Amino acid sequence: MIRNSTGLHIPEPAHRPGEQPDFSHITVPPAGSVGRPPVDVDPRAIRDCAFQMIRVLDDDGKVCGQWDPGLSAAELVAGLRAMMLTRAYDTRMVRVQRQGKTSFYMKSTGEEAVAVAAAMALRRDDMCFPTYRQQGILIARDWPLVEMMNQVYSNSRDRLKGRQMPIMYSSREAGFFSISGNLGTQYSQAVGWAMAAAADGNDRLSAAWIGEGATAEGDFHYALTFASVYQAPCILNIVNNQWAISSFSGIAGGEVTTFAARGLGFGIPSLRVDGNDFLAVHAVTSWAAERARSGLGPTLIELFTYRVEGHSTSDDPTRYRPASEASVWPLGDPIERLKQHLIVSGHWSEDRHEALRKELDEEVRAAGKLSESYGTLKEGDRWPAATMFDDVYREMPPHLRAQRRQAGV
Amino acid sequence: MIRNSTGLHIPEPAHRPGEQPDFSHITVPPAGSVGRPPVDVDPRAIRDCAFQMIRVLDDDGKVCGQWDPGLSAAELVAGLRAMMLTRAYDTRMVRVQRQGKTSFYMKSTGEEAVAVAAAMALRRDDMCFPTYRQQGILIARDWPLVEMMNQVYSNSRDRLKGRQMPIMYSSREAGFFSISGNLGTQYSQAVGWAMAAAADGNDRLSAAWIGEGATAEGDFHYALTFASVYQAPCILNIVNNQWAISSFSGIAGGEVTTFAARGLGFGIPSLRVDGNDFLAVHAVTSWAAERARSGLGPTLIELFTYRVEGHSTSDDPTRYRPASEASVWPLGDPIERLKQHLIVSGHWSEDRHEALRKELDEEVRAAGKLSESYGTLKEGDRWPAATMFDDVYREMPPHLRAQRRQAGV
Amino acid sequence: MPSMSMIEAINSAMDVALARDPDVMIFGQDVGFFGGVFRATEHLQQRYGKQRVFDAPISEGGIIATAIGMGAYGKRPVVEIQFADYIYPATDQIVSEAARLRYRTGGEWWSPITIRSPYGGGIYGGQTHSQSPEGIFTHVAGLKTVIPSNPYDAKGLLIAAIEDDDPVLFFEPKRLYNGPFDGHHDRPVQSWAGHVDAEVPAEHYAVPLGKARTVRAGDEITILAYGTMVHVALCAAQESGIDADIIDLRTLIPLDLDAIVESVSRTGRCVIVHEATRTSGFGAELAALVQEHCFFALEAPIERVTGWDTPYPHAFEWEYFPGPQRVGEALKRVVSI
Amino acid sequence: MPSMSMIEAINSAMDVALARDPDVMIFGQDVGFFGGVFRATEHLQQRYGKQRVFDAPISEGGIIATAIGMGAYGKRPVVEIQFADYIYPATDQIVSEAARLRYRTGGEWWSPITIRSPYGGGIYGGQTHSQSPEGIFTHVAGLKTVIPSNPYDAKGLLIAAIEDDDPVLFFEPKRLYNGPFDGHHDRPVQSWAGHVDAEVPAEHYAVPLGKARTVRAGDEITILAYGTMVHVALCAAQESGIDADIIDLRTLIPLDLDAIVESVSRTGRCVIVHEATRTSGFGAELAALVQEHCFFALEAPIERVTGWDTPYPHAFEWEYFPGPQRVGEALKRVVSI
Ligand SMILES: Cc1ncc(C[n+]2csc(CCOP(=O)(O)OP(=O)(O)O)c2C)c(N)n1
Ligand SMILES: Cc1ncc(C[n+]2csc(CCOP(=O)(O)OP(=O)(O)O)c2C)c(N)n1
Ligand SMILES: [Mg+2]
Ligand SMILES: [Mg+2]
Repeated sequence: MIRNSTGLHIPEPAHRPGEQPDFSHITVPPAGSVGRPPVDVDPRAIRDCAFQMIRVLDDDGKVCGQWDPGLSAAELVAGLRAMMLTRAYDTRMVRVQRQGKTSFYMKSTGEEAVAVAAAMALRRDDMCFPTYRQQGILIARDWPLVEMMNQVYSNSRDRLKGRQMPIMYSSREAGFFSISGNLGTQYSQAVGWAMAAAADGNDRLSAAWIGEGATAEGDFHYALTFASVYQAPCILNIVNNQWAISSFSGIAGGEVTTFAARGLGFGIPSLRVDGNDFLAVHAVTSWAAERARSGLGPTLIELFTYRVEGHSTSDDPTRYRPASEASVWPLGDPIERLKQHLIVSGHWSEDRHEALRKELDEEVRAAGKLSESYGTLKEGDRWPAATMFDDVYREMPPHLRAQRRQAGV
Repeated sequence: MIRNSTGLHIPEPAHRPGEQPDFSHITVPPAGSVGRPPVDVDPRAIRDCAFQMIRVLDDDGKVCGQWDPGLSAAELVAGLRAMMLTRAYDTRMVRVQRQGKTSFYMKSTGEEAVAVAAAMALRRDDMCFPTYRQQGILIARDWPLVEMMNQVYSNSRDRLKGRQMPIMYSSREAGFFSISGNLGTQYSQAVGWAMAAAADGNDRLSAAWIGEGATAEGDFHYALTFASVYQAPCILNIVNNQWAISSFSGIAGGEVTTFAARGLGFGIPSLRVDGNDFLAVHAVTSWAAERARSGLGPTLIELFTYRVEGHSTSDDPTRYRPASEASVWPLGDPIERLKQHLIVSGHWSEDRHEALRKELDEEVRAAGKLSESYGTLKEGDRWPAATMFDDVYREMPPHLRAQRRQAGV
Repeated sequence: MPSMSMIEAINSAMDVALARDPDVMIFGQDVGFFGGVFRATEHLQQRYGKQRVFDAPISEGGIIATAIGMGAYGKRPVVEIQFADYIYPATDQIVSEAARLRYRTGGEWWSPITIRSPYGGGIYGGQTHSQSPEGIFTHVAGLKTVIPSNPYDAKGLLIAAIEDDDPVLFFEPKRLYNGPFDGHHDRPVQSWAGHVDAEVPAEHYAVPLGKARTVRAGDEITILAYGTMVHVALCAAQESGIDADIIDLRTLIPLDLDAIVESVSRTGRCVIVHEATRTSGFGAELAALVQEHCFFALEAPIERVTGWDTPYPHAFEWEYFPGPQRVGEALKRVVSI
Repeated sequence: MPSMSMIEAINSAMDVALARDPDVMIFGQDVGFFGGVFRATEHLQQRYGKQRVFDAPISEGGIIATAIGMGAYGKRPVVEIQFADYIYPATDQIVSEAARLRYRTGGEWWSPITIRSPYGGGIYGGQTHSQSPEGIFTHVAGLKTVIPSNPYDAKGLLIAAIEDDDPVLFFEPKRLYNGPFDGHHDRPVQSWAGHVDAEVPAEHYAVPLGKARTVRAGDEITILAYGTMVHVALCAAQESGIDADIIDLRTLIPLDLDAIVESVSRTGRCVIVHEATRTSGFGAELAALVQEHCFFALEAPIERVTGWDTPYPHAFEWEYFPGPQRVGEALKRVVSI
């Protein structure tokens, strides 16, 4: 409990640039310490889960406790591959942005498990409503890298016709709803999608992601309210990566409680999970999916993770947090942790890892070359300028036809 | 836990017109069953309070348990008087609305304790941000009835210059913030007021009220978020009177949890109280006020009560709920309960009660006559029409001066 | 042909839509069991079941957001915002999402949603039950805005709006729900019974979006109006004895510019009437377009007769409302130039 | 006199306001320790303390709501909406509350708040970092809308806005933060250094709201512009060789109608330029007013050169942006009639 001794309380992070980074205020419970309730548990019986942390992998890469999702080695390697590919893709995209080939980019470094493990735990016909930091979903669903790059370059093959800023992907085919630049709006839309699926009586579900920062938007509240009232079959993920641009999670309300706790007020089962633990993320997502498909309603999941890089290519995080913060983050790196697990369980080796890394780099490079051949933001082909008047409406109304004429395009 | 066996779950109230009203699903714990924690309790230690119900008066009118606010007989009689005056006022105002003397009215019947007991537990320099159903605050603060009526009549003495619909009172002097027709907006504003007070380092607080229905608005979420982040000195009241026009509280999310529980996700101490129990409302408000003044931050209070009358004079509740619902409401009537308590404790009698009722009716009648002498909506004096152009801005800009000229008023 | 009030016609439109298309879903505050505070959805839940017609939380933002999500799934949601004054909490979802979804996805997703909402004054609703916010939405590319003035159009336009694959704001002049209203608030209320535009087919039909209708042919001056103001304009023309060509726009976006230009080119004079505040109201766009397209035909400045640039004041609503007298005076002024 | 960029001038305005008035409080997303994503509030938290300059949750509605509450208490809040595109979640609090509080309480309460927000395109921000939503707010009685075009005005107008007791929307043309921009995006970026309007006093001064400024005197045609478009208009006039009278409106509401009427009455021709979508943009209001007040002086239809009625497309922003060529062509068309 906080006492406003000197006026208004303004939350402050534990450390600022120039200071020694210190995460000792973060409690990391041992892997396996949280039990796995049956999916039809009374939500009231598991309120504590919102304050604990579900972890499967311990520091030695061993699997602990009831939340082991029981994945095969092949599945785990597929997960590792998708996370590594996501990271390789991010790395290249930042490079091309720095080269001026596009305007903007956002990495998901350190948060790959959040997207990849969830996507693997869902069915392909479940609909994802992501934010801009879950590119891993598309990659886990084998959506072609070149399609993603075409969007980033706004080139002639960009399915979004050059209209969206980079990384605002959309793919109906991959069950990946159009990313919005407006924070939070997808969260409540996802609940509507789930309500429609329920009304149709089928067992599809929707999954939505939101940053801990954006939980302060009204849409977060709408989502929880509607999900609770109509018991919509949806999974509401909160990606708590500790930062919202320059604001630490305390500015979003994370100082005095957890983000998982937000679900308690709506009677929604709410789990808090180690977001850098591929197995744990997979397990809780599966649990939530089973609930949704069984007609048991929504689940809220807080994924506790860390934004390793700057917010975007426009950001310089050393202005507001110690540069070395990432290195002391207590939950490690999701790729390293899954790799270690695969190695200690005898399914992987440093050599195979290195070989895969190179292969993926090459895959990204090849896709990049192909995509660049279709144009980049400032060079090469793009959609004809006249198309900028299309798709405002299903049919172009007279005033837009007139404007297209005036534009002379 | 609810299973969507046949598609989308749509909450339904326990009974509809033509059915026997039945409140057996509502658990009413015995008075005195909830302990009173110290004001500096760790909010985490009292999460259960959000699911219990603080009650002081038992069915026999006796005081039970730790939440007895220890009020003097004089204070209790003052509370009874204010509640009775509120009811008498409401009765007359509906009558004059039916006579066509104004356009609209809203009663607070059965919910008088929510407003009156809270107002009496606060300081006069605390700022209230009410909804349209807390007229009892003004009455408890001795704001003249005739001022209130002038507003309802939009007459020549209406301090709001005929601009607001009836019952949208405003009184800076009485610490009663302007009521908005837009639900919920006052709730988040109240937090801003409290933040300002905290920044000034003084010990004033703000108190806000919202209906359970309106908790679904974004402003509710903004209020809890900002109150939690900045630990603002405010009291956030949710008046759960079971209905929002024709929608029962399940449509607002009350089917699977309580409204007090909403605060848990923000680490805000959250209490649920029998809203028809004057003593209980007074006690929890005092507790919350002490917290706020001590720099301990916000408190959320769910006031469990019942909307005895129609939503407003435009509503006919028999279309959506059994007419006899009110008579079986398990928490009784706040005025009757306080009266009974005063009688059993030897400070009151049926005769004094009846005498007071008559006196208050007379007071209301006299105020009504006076106010009507200043005009009613459709007859008598009102503000000059030209004043409708005032106060849009502090100084009238040229375009409004021109429009006033055009209006020829 | 049955005679229907405007509220009955609106109810009938939704009834028809629910019956024809299993993807139509209707929700909003109090629209389920109760049938809506204005009774627009009366009996629909009873007829089509709770899963297709249901109550929503008091959360305009959530209502539009979930409607967009349902639309993305493949449903065709029709939602009610209880009063147009309460649409603002949903602005972001309407403006940033529904309006732009088709564009930003290159046509991969869209929002086939209809947002119904009673608008306008004249019922002593004060500043929060009287607003006409249509102008704001006409500024947003990707939205359509429709406002009927009579039962026949209300049903046909609402069906067209529901069947339209773009997001449509359907503002209903609440003062016309139960009868035509010419602005003479002190005269006895009229009923739609017997009115020619109240003959409404029980079955399905559509009035196409984007087509205006001449409600009175005349040569002296053009009046552009929509919703309640169509009736006020008719009354003003009659009372002033001025031979006005009165165009009921019916759809603001897309606008039937041809009909406007044809008329003003002929009459050379134009008065625009709406109830919303004047500055940056849709009348501004109309005036801008008319002067642009009919400049050399115009013989007098275009006048706007509108609500004043103040909130809608409870006790002064008839001073605020642009009634037949104000319109008539404008007509006289403009024709005398 | 120091030379300041626009962002420095804006920072200086807040610095001065914080120093002079202890009731000024500044908050918004990332404005505290970090100093804002555009650095508008740099050093202010360090200088005035965390209680007066602080970060806010990502909740535009909550930011405006709490600002209104602080204003009711007696503070003078200045808040930042990180991009104007993100103002929509706060629409209800701005439109229904801040704008109407004084009116609905008969002057008992008011909202002395200033809402700063970067607006406009030209930075490849796509449809959610490029919008110009000013037109919407000019429709709402009770709000003031201010848009500076240079450092000197930015500081003086922002100080005036902060000191004003009405709610002011202060839209900052982000493309001008670090240098003037005439729309020639393919030419080297310019800096404010050496620009005559970049000489900004370090101390307090105010540029009054409601007063336009003639930035170029001319006789052939009037150009009405604000924000970035002032520079585009100047460039277009120069390049087309047309002797334009260019008025920088500076304040949209209250509008300096006298200055406009004076100019158009003299030139007889008018082109209006803004970056926002055309339909129902503020240009519509300007056109409506100009034809109303200068009808007999007008020799040609008023033209609007604006953003198209589409969202702002990422890869086509220069086709969308109303650059000097489009403005120049309009000037030529209008003077040749
Ligand atoms: C409605 C809205 N407000 C503000 C922004 C600007 N903005 C973009 S990202 C961001 C931070 C988001 O933080 P968080 O939700 O924690 O997600 P993260 O970036 O950490 O993944 C902000 C403030 C926006 N895009 N939309
Ligand atoms: C933003 C907004 N949406 C809708 C309404 C219409 N409306 C007025 S009162 C009401 C019901 C409110 O119910 P509740 O919050 O439970 O308060 P109660 O009337 O029970 O006191 C509704 C829907 C409104 N005034 N404002
Ligand atoms: Mg974050
Ligand atoms: Mg209620």
